[in-house]
Amino acid sequence: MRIGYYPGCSLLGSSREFDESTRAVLKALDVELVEVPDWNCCGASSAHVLDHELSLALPARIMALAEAAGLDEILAPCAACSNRLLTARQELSNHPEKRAEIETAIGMPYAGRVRIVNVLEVLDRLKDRIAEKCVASFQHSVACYYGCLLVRPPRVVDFDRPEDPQSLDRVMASVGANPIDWPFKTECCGAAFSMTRTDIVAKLGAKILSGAVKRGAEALIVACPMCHSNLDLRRDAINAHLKANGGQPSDVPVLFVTQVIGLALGIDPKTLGLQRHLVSVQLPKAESATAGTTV
Amino acid sequence: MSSGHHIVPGEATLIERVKALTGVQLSHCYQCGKCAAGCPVGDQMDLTSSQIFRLVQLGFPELEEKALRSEGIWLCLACETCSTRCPQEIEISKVMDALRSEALKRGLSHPKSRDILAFHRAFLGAVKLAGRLNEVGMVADYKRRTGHFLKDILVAPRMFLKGKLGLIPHRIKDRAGLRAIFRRTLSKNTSDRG
Amino acid sequence: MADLVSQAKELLDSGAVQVIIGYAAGTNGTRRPHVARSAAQAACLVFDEGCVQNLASYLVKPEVKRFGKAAILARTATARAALQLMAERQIADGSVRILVEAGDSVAVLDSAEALEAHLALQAEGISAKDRELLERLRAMTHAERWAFWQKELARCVKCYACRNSCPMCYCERCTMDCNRPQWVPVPSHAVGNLEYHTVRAMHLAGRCVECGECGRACPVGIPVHLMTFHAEDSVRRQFGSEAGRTAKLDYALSTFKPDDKETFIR
Amino acid sequence: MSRIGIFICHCGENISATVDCARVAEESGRLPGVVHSVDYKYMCSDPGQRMIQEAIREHRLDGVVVAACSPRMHEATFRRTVSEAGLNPYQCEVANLREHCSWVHEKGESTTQKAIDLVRLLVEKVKRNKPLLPIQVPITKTALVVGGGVAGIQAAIDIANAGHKVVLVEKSPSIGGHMSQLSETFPTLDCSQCILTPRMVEAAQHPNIELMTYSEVEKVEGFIGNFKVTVRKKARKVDEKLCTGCGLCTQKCPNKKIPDAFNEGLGKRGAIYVPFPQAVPNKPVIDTVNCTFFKTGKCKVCEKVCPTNAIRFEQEDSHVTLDIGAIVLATGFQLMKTEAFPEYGYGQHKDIIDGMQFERLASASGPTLGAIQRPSDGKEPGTIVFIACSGSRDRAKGVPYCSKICCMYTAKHAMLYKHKVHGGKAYVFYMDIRAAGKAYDEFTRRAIEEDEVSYIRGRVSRIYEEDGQLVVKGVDTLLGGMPVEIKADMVVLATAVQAQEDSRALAQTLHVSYDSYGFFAEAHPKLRPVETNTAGIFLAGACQAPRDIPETVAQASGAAAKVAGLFSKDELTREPIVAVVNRQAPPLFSTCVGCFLCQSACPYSAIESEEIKNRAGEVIRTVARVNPGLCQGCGTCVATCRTKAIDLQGYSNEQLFAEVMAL
Amino acid sequence: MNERFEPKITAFVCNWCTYAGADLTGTSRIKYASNVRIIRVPCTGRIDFMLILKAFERGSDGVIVSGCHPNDCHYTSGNYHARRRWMVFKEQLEFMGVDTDRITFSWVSAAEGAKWAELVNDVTAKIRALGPHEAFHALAGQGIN
Repeated sequence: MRIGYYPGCSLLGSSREFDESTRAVLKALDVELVEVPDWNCCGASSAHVLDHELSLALPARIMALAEAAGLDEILAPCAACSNRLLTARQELSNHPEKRAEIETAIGMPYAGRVRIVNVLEVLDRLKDRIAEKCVASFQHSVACYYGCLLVRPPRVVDFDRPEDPQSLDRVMASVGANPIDWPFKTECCGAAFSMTRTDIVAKLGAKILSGAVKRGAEALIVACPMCHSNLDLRRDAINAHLKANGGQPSDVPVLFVTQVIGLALGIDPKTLGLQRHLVSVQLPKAESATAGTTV
Repeated sequence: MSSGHHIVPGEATLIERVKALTGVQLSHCYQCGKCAAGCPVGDQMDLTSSQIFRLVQLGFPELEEKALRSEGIWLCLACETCSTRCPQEIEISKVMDALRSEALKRGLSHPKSRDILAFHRAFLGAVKLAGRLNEVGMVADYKRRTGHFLKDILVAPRMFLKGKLGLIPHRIKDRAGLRAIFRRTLSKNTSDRG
Repeated sequence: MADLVSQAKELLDSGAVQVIIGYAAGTNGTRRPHVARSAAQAACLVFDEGCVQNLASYLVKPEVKRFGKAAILARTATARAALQLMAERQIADGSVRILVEAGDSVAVLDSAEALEAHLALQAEGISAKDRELLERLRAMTHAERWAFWQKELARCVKCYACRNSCPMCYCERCTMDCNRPQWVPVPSHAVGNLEYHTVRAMHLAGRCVECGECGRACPVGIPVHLMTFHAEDSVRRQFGSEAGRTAKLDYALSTFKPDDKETFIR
Repeated sequence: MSRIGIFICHCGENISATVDCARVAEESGRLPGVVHSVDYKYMCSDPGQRMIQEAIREHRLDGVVVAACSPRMHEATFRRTVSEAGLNPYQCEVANLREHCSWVHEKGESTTQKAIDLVRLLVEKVKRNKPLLPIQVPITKTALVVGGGVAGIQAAIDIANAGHKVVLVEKSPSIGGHMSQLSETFPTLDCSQCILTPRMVEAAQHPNIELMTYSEVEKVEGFIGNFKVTVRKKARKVDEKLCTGCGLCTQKCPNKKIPDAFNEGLGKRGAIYVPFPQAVPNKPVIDTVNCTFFKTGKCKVCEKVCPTNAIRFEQEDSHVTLDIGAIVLATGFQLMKTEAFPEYGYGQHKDIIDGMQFERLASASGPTLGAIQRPSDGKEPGTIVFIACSGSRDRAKGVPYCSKICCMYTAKHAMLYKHKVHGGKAYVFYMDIRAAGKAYDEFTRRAIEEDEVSYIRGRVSRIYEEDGQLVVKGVDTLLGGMPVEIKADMVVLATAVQAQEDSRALAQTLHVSYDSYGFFAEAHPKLRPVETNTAGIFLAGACQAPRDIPETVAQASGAAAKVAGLFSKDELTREPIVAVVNRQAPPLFSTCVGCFLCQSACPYSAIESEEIKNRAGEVIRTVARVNPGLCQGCGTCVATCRTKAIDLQGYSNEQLFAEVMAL
Repeated sequence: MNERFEPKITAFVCNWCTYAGADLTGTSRIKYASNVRIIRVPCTGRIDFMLILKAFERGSDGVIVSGCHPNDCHYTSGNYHARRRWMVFKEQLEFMGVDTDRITFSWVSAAEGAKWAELVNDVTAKIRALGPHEAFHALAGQGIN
């Protein structure tokens, strides 16, 4: 299996472990990743705030490059990226006249052929292969946290169901984990406000974190760099908020879905970049895992 | 140049302009408030989405201005919770985007939006420069723009140790082409300022 | 076509059919219709380029029906006619074997389904010459077309050869013969001729299988087939349906779409 | 040679002011076949009409043209006039000299000339008019009522009381419908069972009503006054005649774990069961899907305990064909399921229920005997939230319309809760309070003012479970869209009223039209609200649109009145303006060639095929035949027919041709 | 002396919409050209295209065919069938060189009394401008070949 790959900026920086683990896992599952040549930033959470056209043009360039490289499918692990790419893709296919404009803007042809897939879709496809290659089942209670951008807006992303999605839970179950039933799977974590309104991020993060811990989660599993940095990098702020509001600070780690799969496939933690988390990844012994599951 | 985006203020009411920009018809909003009810930052907003829409619906200039001056439009996280649940299928975050750019055009954006704007401009600035986002550069720029020099002073070093902060910006080859894209799209009156 | 005769004999001997409607050699290289009811009569059957006549009109003639199950040598138009006749309940599905060219033998199609499948692969049948003629006429001004047809129709003697040669004109009592009221005057007459040919075209709109038999049959050489071709084409263009493509009744003029063209109505 | 009489009316001065009536009369008098031509001040007056009748007798007229006002005004009048004089009414035509001539043109030659022309056209037409007899269609005076809810029961009783036979078909084992599930009814809070049960019994015991419960309409053929309806009687697996309804079998059935549909899944029932204690008929049915015997071949406890040996495991579905004159559709509605609400947990939370489930909780005969207990743990909810417009006025959920009854029953629910749970807190999220109806608004105000139910204007965005409670994230738009979060023990969704699952299928079986939501369409939104576009089929209740009980009952009586009206005569008389396929002498028999292109053109599927046989009974030819009962006389088939084999009485080819040739 | 040409207009109208609409024109006393002669049919679906040809043969210079607006047909779909027939008939006449400007198809509802007057006036003016339908009338004159 051969598939286009668009890591996106944060996978080069703050979330490089997502990149590392994705590459490692897909390699282990015999999937060849072809990086989109000379790819650019998709504009993520900023472009659309300031300029609509730009928020179309940046993704368009990426997809145009992929088409030129003969790719018909791009894996964009970053939920923010895949969401922006999908949004642009849909608007351009619905409005041919816009497509022409954008083609001139990016100075290259864009046919709108290439499909965008997120990491869960790919893993879901591979779950049989994962099951057979699984060497160390991940027996822990996990809170699958999807965030906003994977499942919303449904009319654009058309992936899983908008409330209480299931795909990540399925993937986790396939490696022996015990996904808990909890209500904040798609609650927003504050996304782009990580830098500007840390207070808000702390508040929202606190709700999500405590919600998961309360229901016995030993780890939060994410598939989005923004979710990860808000729940991992911003943990101090979150814990501070929890303390201030009579909640329990927590050191429950946040893992990327690919890291968990990696562990299950027996890839060593370093390759998966587990050491890069600010909240160190320590999990209770597997057998005690089931104990923690009862809500 | 881009369609729809260059409507001279005063030429049409805000509700008409929103329609032109996004294709969304705000008259469809019947003020059930479901958007505000589910909004993760609803309790932080000076004006919630449904109130903002109400202000726009009536088409009175002073009310439109009130909406554009609100902090609410800047607090919207574009998390799409509202549009996913809206019984009238209104694409709310699209409208918020439109209102923000209108606020910028008319120089009405809320003072508190300064940091947020600074962030977005720093972000795009960095992208315009290198083609990809270099977080360190971006953050530095953001600090310059906002003066929050001490912010994240605690997180940054740890991130660096964890190898999460690449100091050398990632440059793409066709930077000229990319700048061209910015030139051709970005509306003069928004992020080129400041 | 080597195997034709043996295949024909086989069909007759096996009792699969009682009569084969086909072609035989006529005088000086022409081909004439030939009805074979025995292996012996089948011996002189031919099926080649010369066999252009649409024999489908024989399928509905009582005197032919009397013989029993029939097989018929068919070009595309003939096959379309057979299918349209089934749609209009004039012949029953399965009651007729359609023999179509297949290499140097004939394939035997014995069901509407098989016929539909076969026709799906056949292009629509107007000859280049006729197409060119049509285009020329359409390019004319009203006045020119009026003049053209007036000149042509002035020769019409109302012999009804066009009507009788048409496989889709199977009514026992044609409107033309209807006298209460006498819609169209019996004698050849300027208005009458225009009316007759308009009626014929309108009655074939959505039903014409484009064989052009009427044109060939006209003793005074009026291109009468162009009128029905145009009518059929008008239906094809405006409603997307075509005569003789399915055995299900799909007659453009006895159905409608709420969003049919409305622009010409004020 | 015809003998036509012409009568020119001045209409006071309305016509004569611009038309020279005398000259019209004089010139028309010279037309071939015209033997009498006069003008007069008021043709529609008694003397005017008498003048026509005398002329008919005196001049032995065989055709009459009255030139007066629009035929749409007085055609009927003058046709009656001529028929009283012994002429066939359809031998009279009316030329429109007023609306189409004198009123719209100036006085002058051209106007008079036009009048003369109009008369001439109709003279030529009337010469070809044929005497026509009104079509008499016999009526089978038995009505079919489909659906045994309050609408069907009411319609059946009213028709039966008018002295006509009624067959009442209900698909479930008992009549009663949704109303029998309700606890109390707004705005009076009287017990639903108490007012409905007597009606159910009345229907069951009425000599003119035949109950067919546990049965479904499968096929409908024919037309007004003459329907043939096939009904499938589903096998009860119980002999209704022998069964005394003692209930022993239902008590002894070992399998009592089956969710009870009547109690909306909140209670359990056995595999052999009577839906509810007051069921009519009070005879059990075996639910073969869950019955141990039908699953494993063992058990048969019911058979053993039955004192009258009424159990019939081998019983099969049976079909009955009925001759029916009129049909009343009263198939009711269904509520949107809580599964349809992702944001409220896809119906997975036990304590988020719909309105009908609350009715069962509040009902004295319900699973909790009227105690408000939440399904999950039977605790009495101290805080309860009601959400109006759940799925209604929600185009994202495919229901942009208002369900009409929710505002009222939600207020009722909140009241019932407050009355039963003292000190309990009740919140109602609403968008608007729609309480238009007698004593309705007072009722909702009472909920707010006296029972202190907290009404919050705003929708609820999300409900999730936390610490055994339900967190309801709503908003108060009256407080400027301020988010409101309520920790509730139970939530009741007033889910949308929708058309029955199978309404479209049923509509197609009956050839009645339906709207885009599957509700049956009335013939006219204002003036014909209980009729359908299909003659002889009527509507009652929520199968047409969301309705409350009073409206439903009123409409049911309305439909019944229509049926009674139809049944008041032995035959129904229709204008003979219908199409006919001609007949000819053998061997032709008809000029119809049986191509049936006309069939798909007919808007009323009135064209059938008819086989013409010879003495030996062999089919000589198959031709079209127009069913005069169904044909409405549009003539589309006539213009489609190539051989002119079909013609339209009253507007025949000969008549129209003659008119045109007289131009 | 040149007298103004008064065209002969024949109108085939359905009983339920246009005929009633024309009645309304009358009751509203709206004046219009007296050139039109109305032939009443139950539905536009009933109108045989031959009637239109015959009207021309009988010296009409213009023909109006009018019925119920789509969805308003008293017989639910007669007008839809008529509309299709007209689409083909019009194209056929054009192919034969007949001047189809002389046929006007329209929808006039029972409420559109004013529209009816307007329609008749427009058509009358238009046909007056076109002049007598010589081409066709000439044929009628020719008699038997």
